[in-house]
Amino acid sequence: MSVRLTARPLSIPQAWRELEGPGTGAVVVFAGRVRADAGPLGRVLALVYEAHEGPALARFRALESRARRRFGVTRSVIWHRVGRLRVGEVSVIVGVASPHRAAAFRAARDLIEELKVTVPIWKTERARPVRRPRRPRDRRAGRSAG
Amino acid sequence: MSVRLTARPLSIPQAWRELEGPGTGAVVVFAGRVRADAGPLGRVLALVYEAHEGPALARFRALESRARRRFGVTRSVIWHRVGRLRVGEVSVIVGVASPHRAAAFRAARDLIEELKVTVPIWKTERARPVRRPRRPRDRRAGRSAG
Amino acid sequence: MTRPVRVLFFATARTAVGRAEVDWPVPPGGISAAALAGELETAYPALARTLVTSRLVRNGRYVRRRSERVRPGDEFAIHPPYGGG
Amino acid sequence: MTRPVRVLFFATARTAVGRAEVDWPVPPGGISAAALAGELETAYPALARTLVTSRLVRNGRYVRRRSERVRPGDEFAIHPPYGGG
Repeated sequence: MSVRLTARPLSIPQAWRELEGPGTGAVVVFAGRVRADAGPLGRVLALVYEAHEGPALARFRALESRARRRFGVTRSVIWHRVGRLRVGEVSVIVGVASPHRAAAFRAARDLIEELKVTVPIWKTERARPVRRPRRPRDRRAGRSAG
Repeated sequence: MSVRLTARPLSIPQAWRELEGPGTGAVVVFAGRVRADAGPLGRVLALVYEAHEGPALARFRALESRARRRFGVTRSVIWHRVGRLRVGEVSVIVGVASPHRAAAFRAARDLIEELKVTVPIWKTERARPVRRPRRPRDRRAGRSAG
Repeated sequence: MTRPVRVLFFATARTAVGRAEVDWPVPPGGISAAALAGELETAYPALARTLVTSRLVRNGRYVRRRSERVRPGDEFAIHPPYGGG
Repeated sequence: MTRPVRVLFFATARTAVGRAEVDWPVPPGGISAAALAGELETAYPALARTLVTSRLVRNGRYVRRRSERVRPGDEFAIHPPYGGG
Protein backbone atom coordinates (compact mmCIF):
# COMPACT_ATOMS: atom_id res chain seq x y z
CA MET A 1 0.00 0.00 0.00
CA SER A 2 1.49 3.30 -1.05
CA VAL A 3 0.15 6.85 -1.11
CA ARG A 4 2.17 9.77 -2.35
CA LEU A 5 1.82 13.46 -3.14
CA THR A 6 4.96 14.75 -4.77
CA ALA A 7 6.41 17.50 -6.95
CA ARG A 8 8.71 14.98 -8.63
CA PRO A 9 7.83 13.02 -11.79
CA LEU A 10 5.81 9.86 -11.17
CA SER A 11 7.49 6.64 -12.20
CA ILE A 12 5.33 3.91 -13.71
CA PRO A 13 7.94 1.15 -13.22
CA GLN A 14 8.23 2.13 -9.57
CA ALA A 15 4.46 2.03 -9.16
CA TRP A 16 4.45 -1.40 -10.72
CA ARG A 17 7.02 -2.71 -8.26
CA GLU A 18 4.74 -1.66 -5.42
CA LEU A 19 2.06 -3.94 -6.84
CA GLU A 20 4.15 -7.08 -6.96
CA GLY A 21 3.63 -9.82 -4.45
CA PRO A 22 1.97 -13.16 -3.84
CA GLY A 23 -1.72 -13.60 -4.54
CA THR A 24 -1.86 -10.82 -7.10
CA GLY A 25 -3.12 -12.49 -10.24
CA ALA A 26 -4.44 -9.27 -11.74
CA VAL A 27 -2.89 -5.83 -11.81
CA VAL A 28 -4.65 -2.78 -13.22
CA VAL A 29 -2.92 0.57 -13.42
CA PHE A 30 -4.45 3.84 -14.55
CA ALA A 31 -2.33 6.87 -15.37
CA GLY A 32 -3.63 10.31 -16.20
CA ARG A 33 -1.57 12.61 -18.37
CA VAL A 34 -1.83 16.29 -19.18
CA ARG A 35 -3.57 16.71 -22.52
CA ALA A 36 -3.05 19.55 -24.98
CA ASP A 37 -6.73 20.46 -24.92
CA ALA A 38 -8.17 23.72 -26.00
CA GLY A 39 -9.33 25.35 -22.77
CA PRO A 40 -11.15 28.66 -22.18
CA LEU A 41 -7.83 30.52 -22.11
CA GLY A 42 -6.37 28.95 -25.25
CA ARG A 43 -4.40 25.80 -25.91
CA VAL A 44 -3.21 24.14 -22.70
CA LEU A 45 0.57 24.14 -22.37
CA ALA A 46 0.70 23.06 -18.76
CA LEU A 47 -1.40 22.44 -15.69
CA VAL A 48 -0.56 23.50 -12.19
CA TYR A 49 -1.75 21.08 -9.52
CA GLU A 50 -2.01 22.09 -5.91
CA ALA A 51 -3.12 20.04 -2.92
CA HIS A 52 -4.03 20.52 0.70
CA GLU A 53 -1.43 18.05 1.72
CA GLY A 54 -2.51 16.63 5.09
CA PRO A 55 -6.19 16.14 4.24
CA ALA A 56 -5.31 14.86 0.75
CA LEU A 57 -3.03 12.15 2.13
CA ALA A 58 -5.64 11.24 4.74
CA ARG A 59 -8.20 10.80 1.94
CA PHE A 60 -5.74 8.67 -0.05
CA ARG A 61 -5.41 6.36 2.92
CA ALA A 62 -9.19 6.20 3.30
CA LEU A 63 -9.52 5.29 -0.40
CA GLU A 64 -6.87 2.61 0.07
CA SER A 65 -8.89 1.02 2.90
CA ARG A 66 -12.03 1.26 0.82
CA ALA A 67 -10.35 -0.62 -2.05
CA ARG A 68 -9.21 -3.35 0.30
CA ARG A 69 -12.59 -3.65 1.97
CA ARG A 70 -14.90 -3.36 -1.03
CA PHE A 71 -12.87 -5.05 -3.74
CA GLY A 72 -10.47 -7.35 -1.92
CA VAL A 73 -7.49 -5.44 -3.25
CA THR A 74 -4.23 -6.83 -1.84
CA ARG A 75 -1.95 -3.98 -2.91
CA SER A 76 -2.54 -0.46 -4.12
CA VAL A 77 -0.80 2.67 -5.29
CA ILE A 78 -2.34 6.14 -5.16
CA TRP A 79 0.16 8.72 -6.33
CA HIS A 80 -0.55 12.29 -7.39
CA ARG A 81 1.81 14.92 -8.58
CA VAL A 82 1.67 18.60 -7.65
CA GLY A 83 3.28 21.68 -9.14
CA ARG A 84 3.62 22.62 -12.78
CA LEU A 85 3.18 19.79 -15.32
CA ARG A 86 3.76 20.11 -19.02
CA VAL A 87 1.59 18.44 -21.64
CA GLY A 88 2.34 14.70 -21.70
CA GLU A 89 3.47 14.44 -18.09
CA VAL A 90 1.76 12.00 -15.72
CA SER A 91 -0.34 13.74 -13.08
CA VAL A 92 -1.79 10.70 -11.33
CA ILE A 93 -1.26 6.96 -11.03
CA VAL A 94 -3.70 4.64 -9.34
CA GLY A 95 -2.96 0.96 -9.38
CA VAL A 96 -4.32 -2.13 -7.70
CA ALA A 97 -3.45 -5.78 -7.43
CA SER A 98 -5.99 -8.41 -6.56
CA PRO A 99 -6.54 -12.11 -7.11
CA HIS A 100 -9.02 -11.64 -9.97
CA ARG A 101 -9.31 -9.22 -12.84
CA ALA A 102 -12.96 -8.18 -12.51
CA ALA A 103 -12.33 -6.83 -9.02
CA ALA A 104 -9.07 -5.20 -10.09
CA PHE A 105 -10.75 -3.29 -12.92
CA ARG A 106 -13.62 -2.18 -10.70
CA ALA A 107 -11.29 -1.13 -7.89
CA ALA A 108 -9.01 0.93 -10.14
CA ARG A 109 -11.95 2.69 -11.73
CA ASP A 110 -13.54 3.37 -8.37
CA LEU A 111 -10.27 4.77 -7.00
CA ILE A 112 -9.78 7.32 -9.75
CA GLU A 113 -13.44 8.41 -9.75
CA GLU A 114 -13.43 8.87 -5.98
CA LEU A 115 -10.07 10.61 -6.09
CA LYS A 116 -11.35 13.21 -8.50
CA VAL A 117 -14.30 14.28 -6.38
CA THR A 118 -13.25 13.68 -2.78
CA VAL A 119 -9.55 14.57 -2.52
CA PRO A 120 -8.51 18.22 -2.01
CA ILE A 121 -6.45 18.59 -5.18
CA TRP A 122 -7.01 21.29 -7.78
CA LYS A 123 -5.69 22.02 -11.21
CA THR A 124 -5.30 25.36 -12.93
CA GLU A 125 -4.64 25.73 -16.63
CA ARG A 126 -1.60 27.43 -17.98
CA ALA A 127 -2.53 28.10 -21.57
CA ARG A 128 -0.99 29.90 -24.47
CA PRO A 129 -2.90 33.08 -23.67
CA VAL A 130 -5.25 34.38 -26.32
CA ARG A 131 -4.84 38.04 -25.46
CA ARG A 132 -4.36 38.86 -21.81
CA PRO A 133 -0.91 38.68 -20.24
CA ARG A 134 0.01 36.27 -17.48
CA ARG A 135 -0.70 37.73 -14.08
CA PRO A 136 2.32 37.91 -11.77
CA ARG A 137 0.42 36.45 -8.81
CA ASP A 138 -0.04 33.20 -10.69
CA ARG A 139 3.54 32.38 -9.79
CA ARG A 140 2.35 31.53 -6.31
CA ALA A 141 0.39 28.59 -7.59
CA GLY A 142 1.49 25.01 -7.51
CA ARG A 143 2.94 24.72 -4.08
CA SER A 144 4.75 21.46 -3.86
CA ALA A 145 3.44 19.14 -1.24
CA GLY A 146 6.21 16.69 -0.69
CA MET B 1 0.14 -0.21 -31.75
CA SER B 2 2.08 -3.25 -30.68
CA VAL B 3 1.27 -6.95 -30.63
CA ARG B 4 3.69 -9.54 -29.38
CA LEU B 5 3.88 -13.25 -28.60
CA THR B 6 7.14 -14.08 -26.94
CA ALA B 7 8.97 -16.58 -24.77
CA ARG B 8 10.87 -13.76 -23.06
CA PRO B 9 9.70 -11.96 -19.91
CA LEU B 10 7.24 -9.13 -20.55
CA SER B 11 8.41 -5.70 -19.50
CA ILE B 12 5.87 -3.32 -18.00
CA PRO B 13 8.05 -0.21 -18.46
CA GLN B 14 8.51 -1.12 -22.12
CA ALA B 15 4.75 -1.58 -22.55
CA TRP B 16 4.23 1.81 -20.99
CA ARG B 17 6.60 3.49 -23.41
CA GLU B 18 4.52 2.11 -26.29
CA LEU B 19 1.53 3.96 -24.88
CA GLU B 20 3.13 7.39 -24.76
CA GLY B 21 2.24 10.03 -27.26
CA PRO B 22 0.12 13.08 -27.88
CA GLY B 23 -3.61 12.99 -27.19
CA THR B 24 -3.37 10.20 -24.65
CA GLY B 25 -4.89 11.67 -21.53
CA ALA B 26 -5.71 8.28 -20.05
CA VAL B 27 -3.66 5.11 -19.97
CA VAL B 28 -4.97 1.82 -18.56
CA VAL B 29 -2.76 -1.24 -18.34
CA PHE B 30 -3.80 -4.69 -17.23
CA ALA B 31 -1.28 -7.38 -16.41
CA GLY B 32 -2.06 -10.97 -15.56
CA ARG B 33 0.29 -12.96 -13.39
CA VAL B 34 0.56 -16.64 -12.60
CA ARG B 35 -1.11 -17.31 -9.27
CA ALA B 36 -0.21 -20.06 -6.82
CA ASP B 37 -3.72 -21.49 -6.91
CA ALA B 38 -4.67 -24.96 -5.88
CA GLY B 39 -5.54 -26.73 -9.13
CA PRO B 40 -6.84 -30.25 -9.70
CA LEU B 41 -3.29 -31.61 -9.73
CA GLY B 42 -2.13 -29.84 -6.58
CA ARG B 43 -0.64 -26.45 -5.89
CA VAL B 44 0.30 -24.62 -9.11
CA LEU B 45 4.04 -24.08 -9.42
CA ALA B 46 4.05 -22.96 -13.02
CA LEU B 47 1.89 -22.65 -16.10
CA VAL B 48 2.91 -23.56 -19.61
CA TYR B 49 1.41 -21.33 -22.28
CA GLU B 50 1.33 -22.36 -25.92
CA ALA B 51 -0.04 -20.48 -28.90
CA HIS B 52 -0.85 -21.08 -32.54
CA GLU B 53 1.37 -18.24 -33.51
CA GLY B 54 0.11 -16.97 -36.89
CA PRO B 55 -3.61 -17.04 -36.07
CA ALA B 56 -2.94 -15.67 -32.57
CA LEU B 57 -1.08 -12.65 -33.91
CA ALA B 58 -3.78 -12.12 -36.54
CA ARG B 59 -6.39 -12.08 -33.76
CA PHE B 60 -4.29 -9.63 -31.74
CA ARG B 61 -4.29 -7.27 -34.71
CA ALA B 62 -8.05 -7.66 -35.10
CA LEU B 63 -8.51 -6.82 -31.42
CA GLU B 64 -6.32 -3.79 -31.86
CA SER B 65 -8.53 -2.51 -34.70
CA ARG B 66 -11.62 -3.20 -32.64
CA ALA B 67 -10.24 -1.10 -29.76
CA ARG B 68 -9.48 1.77 -32.10
CA ARG B 69 -12.88 1.56 -33.79
CA ARG B 70 -15.15 0.95 -30.80
CA PHE B 71 -13.39 2.89 -28.08
CA GLY B 72 -11.33 5.52 -29.88
CA VAL B 73 -8.10 4.06 -28.55
CA THR B 74 -5.07 5.91 -29.94
CA ARG B 75 -2.41 3.42 -28.85
CA SER B 76 -2.50 -0.14 -27.64
CA VAL B 77 -0.32 -2.98 -26.47
CA ILE B 78 -1.31 -6.64 -26.62
CA TRP B 79 1.52 -8.82 -25.42
CA HIS B 80 1.33 -12.45 -24.37
CA ARG B 81 4.03 -14.71 -23.15
CA VAL B 82 4.44 -18.37 -24.11
CA GLY B 83 6.46 -21.20 -22.61
CA ARG B 84 6.90 -22.09 -18.98
CA LEU B 85 6.05 -19.37 -16.44
CA ARG B 86 6.64 -19.61 -12.72
CA VAL B 87 4.24 -18.28 -10.11
CA GLY B 88 4.41 -14.47 -10.04
CA GLU B 89 5.52 -14.05 -13.64
CA VAL B 90 3.51 -11.86 -16.02
CA SER B 91 1.70 -13.88 -18.69
CA VAL B 92 -0.16 -11.08 -20.43
CA ILE B 93 -0.18 -7.30 -20.74
CA VAL B 94 -2.93 -5.36 -22.44
CA GLY B 95 -2.73 -1.61 -22.40
CA VAL B 96 -4.52 1.25 -24.08
CA ALA B 97 -4.18 4.98 -24.34
CA SER B 98 -7.09 7.22 -25.23
CA PRO B 99 -8.16 10.80 -24.68
CA HIS B 100 -10.58 9.96 -21.86
CA ARG B 101 -10.52 7.51 -18.97
CA ALA B 102 -13.97 5.97 -19.32
CA ALA B 103 -13.14 4.72 -22.81
CA ALA B 104 -9.69 3.59 -21.72
CA PHE B 105 -11.09 1.45 -18.91
CA ARG B 106 -13.75 -0.07 -21.14
CA ALA B 107 -11.27 -0.77 -23.93
CA ALA B 108 -8.72 -2.47 -21.67
CA ARG B 109 -11.39 -4.64 -20.08
CA ASP B 110 -12.83 -5.54 -23.47
CA LEU B 111 -9.39 -6.46 -24.81
CA ILE B 112 -8.56 -8.90 -22.05
CA GLU B 113 -12.01 -10.52 -22.08
CA GLU B 114 -11.91 -10.97 -25.86
CA LEU B 115 -8.32 -12.19 -25.74
CA LYS B 116 -9.23 -14.95 -23.33
CA VAL B 117 -11.96 -16.44 -25.48
CA THR B 118 -10.99 -15.69 -29.08
CA VAL B 119 -7.20 -16.02 -29.32
CA PRO B 120 -5.63 -19.48 -29.84
CA ILE B 121 -3.55 -19.56 -26.67
CA TRP B 122 -3.73 -22.32 -24.10
CA LYS B 123 -2.35 -22.87 -20.65
CA THR B 124 -1.50 -26.11 -18.93
CA GLU B 125 -0.83 -26.38 -15.23
CA ARG B 126 2.42 -27.64 -13.84
CA ALA B 127 1.57 -28.45 -10.25
CA ARG B 128 3.33 -30.04 -7.36
CA PRO B 129 1.83 -33.45 -8.17
CA VAL B 130 -0.34 -35.06 -5.54
CA ARG B 131 0.53 -38.64 -6.42
CA ARG B 132 1.12 -39.41 -10.07
CA PRO B 133 4.51 -38.75 -11.65
CA ARG B 134 5.10 -36.18 -14.39
CA ARG B 135 4.60 -37.68 -17.82
CA PRO B 136 7.66 -37.44 -20.06
CA ARG B 137 5.67 -36.23 -23.06
CA ASP B 138 4.69 -33.09 -21.17
CA ARG B 139 8.14 -31.74 -21.92
CA ARG B 140 6.99 -31.02 -25.43
CA ALA B 141 4.57 -28.40 -24.20
CA GLY B 142 5.09 -24.69 -24.32
CA ARG B 143 6.56 -24.24 -27.71
CA SER B 144 7.91 -20.77 -27.89
CA ALA B 145 6.34 -18.61 -30.51
CA GLY B 146 8.77 -15.83 -31.04
CA MET C 1 -0.88 38.47 22.26
CA THR C 2 -2.92 35.51 20.89
CA ARG C 3 -1.78 33.47 17.95
CA PRO C 4 -3.58 34.06 14.66
CA VAL C 5 -5.46 31.49 12.57
CA ARG C 6 -3.52 30.28 9.53
CA VAL C 7 -5.94 30.60 6.60
CA LEU C 8 -5.24 28.64 3.38
CA PHE C 9 -6.65 29.57 -0.03
CA PHE C 10 -6.67 27.09 -2.92
CA ALA C 11 -7.45 27.29 -6.62
CA THR C 12 -10.14 29.92 -7.33
CA ALA C 13 -10.00 31.09 -3.70
CA ARG C 14 -6.28 31.71 -4.07
CA THR C 15 -6.82 33.57 -7.31
CA ALA C 16 -9.56 35.70 -5.73
CA VAL C 17 -7.44 36.62 -2.73
CA GLY C 18 -4.19 36.93 -4.63
CA ARG C 19 -2.23 34.79 -2.18
CA ALA C 20 -2.09 31.23 -0.92
CA GLU C 21 -2.25 31.86 2.82
CA VAL C 22 -2.65 34.57 5.40
CA ASP C 23 -2.43 34.80 9.18
CA TRP C 24 -5.75 36.06 10.49
CA PRO C 25 -6.11 37.52 14.00
CA VAL C 26 -8.95 36.14 16.13
CA PRO C 27 -10.08 36.80 19.73
CA PRO C 28 -8.56 34.55 22.44
CA GLY C 29 -11.85 32.64 22.71
CA GLY C 30 -12.05 32.02 18.98
CA ILE C 31 -14.71 32.93 16.45
CA SER C 32 -17.42 30.96 14.62
CA ALA C 33 -16.52 29.52 11.20
CA ALA C 34 -19.35 31.58 9.71
CA ALA C 35 -18.04 34.80 11.21
CA LEU C 36 -14.49 34.09 10.07
CA ALA C 37 -15.69 33.38 6.52
CA GLY C 38 -17.64 36.66 6.69
CA GLU C 39 -14.57 38.62 7.76
CA LEU C 40 -12.53 37.11 4.94
CA GLU C 41 -15.25 37.92 2.43
CA THR C 42 -15.29 41.53 3.64
CA ALA C 43 -11.53 41.78 3.31
CA TYR C 44 -11.45 40.07 -0.10
CA PRO C 45 -14.75 40.80 -1.92
CA ALA C 46 -13.65 38.66 -4.90
CA LEU C 47 -13.82 35.64 -2.60
CA ALA C 48 -17.63 35.82 -2.33
CA ARG C 49 -18.35 33.86 -5.47
CA THR C 50 -15.95 31.08 -4.60
CA LEU C 51 -17.25 30.78 -1.03
CA VAL C 52 -20.70 29.81 -2.32
CA THR C 53 -19.43 26.51 -3.71
CA SER C 54 -16.57 25.90 -1.26
CA ARG C 55 -16.30 23.76 1.82
CA LEU C 56 -14.70 25.11 4.97
CA VAL C 57 -12.05 22.99 6.64
CA ARG C 58 -10.76 23.41 10.18
CA ASN C 59 -7.61 21.51 11.16
CA GLY C 60 -8.06 19.13 8.26
CA ARG C 61 -11.73 18.32 8.93
CA TYR C 62 -14.82 19.65 7.25
CA VAL C 63 -16.71 22.26 9.25
CA ARG C 64 -20.12 20.64 9.83
CA ARG C 65 -21.88 23.43 11.72
CA ARG C 66 -21.33 27.05 10.82
CA SER C 67 -21.25 27.84 14.54
CA GLU C 68 -18.17 25.65 15.01
CA ARG C 69 -15.42 27.69 16.70
CA VAL C 70 -12.11 28.44 15.07
CA ARG C 71 -9.50 29.10 17.74
CA PRO C 72 -6.09 30.79 17.86
CA GLY C 73 -3.46 28.53 16.28
CA ASP C 74 -5.99 26.61 14.17
CA GLU C 75 -5.62 26.04 10.44
CA PHE C 76 -8.64 27.13 8.41
CA ALA C 77 -8.91 26.30 4.73
CA ILE C 78 -11.27 27.14 1.89
CA HIS C 79 -11.81 24.20 -0.47
CA PRO C 80 -13.36 25.01 -3.84
CA PRO C 81 -14.71 21.95 -5.72
CA TYR C 82 -11.93 19.44 -6.27
CA GLY C 83 -10.30 18.74 -9.60
CA GLY C 84 -7.46 16.28 -9.21
CA GLY C 85 -6.59 13.45 -11.51
CA MET D 1 5.13 -38.09 -54.19
CA THR D 2 2.67 -35.50 -52.81
CA ARG D 3 3.48 -33.34 -49.85
CA PRO D 4 1.75 -34.23 -46.59
CA VAL D 5 -0.51 -32.00 -44.49
CA ARG D 6 1.18 -30.54 -41.42
CA VAL D 7 -1.18 -31.25 -38.53
CA LEU D 8 -0.80 -29.23 -35.29
CA PHE D 9 -2.09 -30.39 -31.91
CA PHE D 10 -2.50 -27.97 -29.01
CA ALA D 11 -3.26 -28.32 -25.30
CA THR D 12 -5.55 -31.32 -24.63
CA ALA D 13 -5.20 -32.42 -28.27
CA ARG D 14 -1.42 -32.48 -27.86
CA THR D 15 -1.73 -34.43 -24.63
CA ALA D 16 -4.10 -36.93 -26.25
CA VAL D 17 -1.84 -37.49 -29.25
CA GLY D 18 1.41 -37.32 -27.32
CA ARG D 19 3.04 -34.91 -29.73
CA ALA D 20 2.66 -31.37 -30.96
CA GLU D 21 2.65 -32.00 -34.71
CA VAL D 22 2.65 -34.70 -37.33
CA ASP D 23 2.94 -34.86 -41.12
CA TRP D 24 -0.16 -36.58 -42.45
CA PRO D 25 -0.26 -38.03 -45.96
CA VAL D 26 -3.24 -37.06 -48.11
CA PRO D 27 -4.22 -37.86 -51.72
CA PRO D 28 -3.02 -35.37 -54.39
CA GLY D 29 -6.58 -33.99 -54.68
CA GLY D 30 -6.90 -33.44 -50.96
CA ILE D 31 -9.41 -34.76 -48.45
CA SER D 32 -12.39 -33.21 -46.67
CA ALA D 33 -11.75 -31.69 -43.24
CA ALA D 34 -14.27 -34.14 -41.77
CA ALA D 35 -12.48 -37.13 -43.30
CA LEU D 36 -9.08 -35.92 -42.11
CA ALA D 37 -10.41 -35.43 -38.57
CA GLY D 38 -11.86 -38.95 -38.77
CA GLU D 39 -8.52 -40.43 -39.83
CA LEU D 40 -6.75 -38.65 -36.97
CA GLU D 41 -9.34 -39.89 -34.49
CA THR D 42 -8.84 -43.46 -35.74
CA ALA D 43 -5.08 -43.16 -35.39
CA TYR D 44 -5.30 -41.48 -31.97
CA PRO D 45 -8.44 -42.69 -30.18
CA ALA D 46 -7.71 -40.47 -27.16
CA LEU D 47 -8.30 -37.49 -29.44
CA ALA D 48 -12.04 -38.23 -29.73
CA ARG D 49 -13.07 -36.43 -26.57
CA THR D 50 -11.09 -33.30 -27.41
CA LEU D 51 -12.40 -33.17 -30.98
CA VAL D 52 -15.96 -32.73 -29.73
CA THR D 53 -15.20 -29.28 -28.29
CA SER D 54 -12.45 -28.26 -30.71
CA ARG D 55 -12.46 -26.04 -33.77
CA LEU D 56 -10.68 -27.13 -36.93
CA VAL D 57 -8.36 -24.64 -38.57
CA ARG D 58 -7.00 -24.80 -42.10
CA ASN D 59 -4.15 -22.47 -43.01
CA GLY D 60 -4.97 -20.20 -40.12
CA ARG D 61 -8.71 -19.94 -40.83
CA TYR D 62 -11.58 -21.72 -39.18
CA VAL D 63 -13.05 -24.55 -41.23
CA ARG D 64 -16.65 -23.43 -41.81
CA ARG D 65 -17.97 -26.45 -43.72
CA ARG D 66 -16.89 -29.95 -42.85
CA SER D 67 -16.68 -30.70 -46.56
CA GLU D 68 -13.94 -28.07 -46.99
CA ARG D 69 -10.91 -29.65 -48.69
CA VAL D 70 -7.52 -29.93 -47.04
CA ARG D 71 -4.80 -30.17 -49.69
CA PRO D 72 -1.17 -31.33 -49.75
CA GLY D 73 1.07 -28.72 -48.15
CA ASP D 74 -1.74 -27.24 -46.07
CA GLU D 75 -1.51 -26.66 -42.34
CA PHE D 76 -4.34 -28.21 -40.35
CA ALA D 77 -4.77 -27.45 -36.65
CA ILE D 78 -7.01 -28.66 -33.85
CA HIS D 79 -7.98 -25.85 -31.46
CA PRO D 80 -9.42 -26.91 -28.11
CA PRO D 81 -11.21 -24.11 -26.22
CA TYR D 82 -8.85 -21.19 -25.61
CA GLY D 83 -7.38 -20.29 -22.28
CA GLY D 84 -4.94 -17.45 -22.63
CA GLY D 85 -4.49 -14.51 -20.32
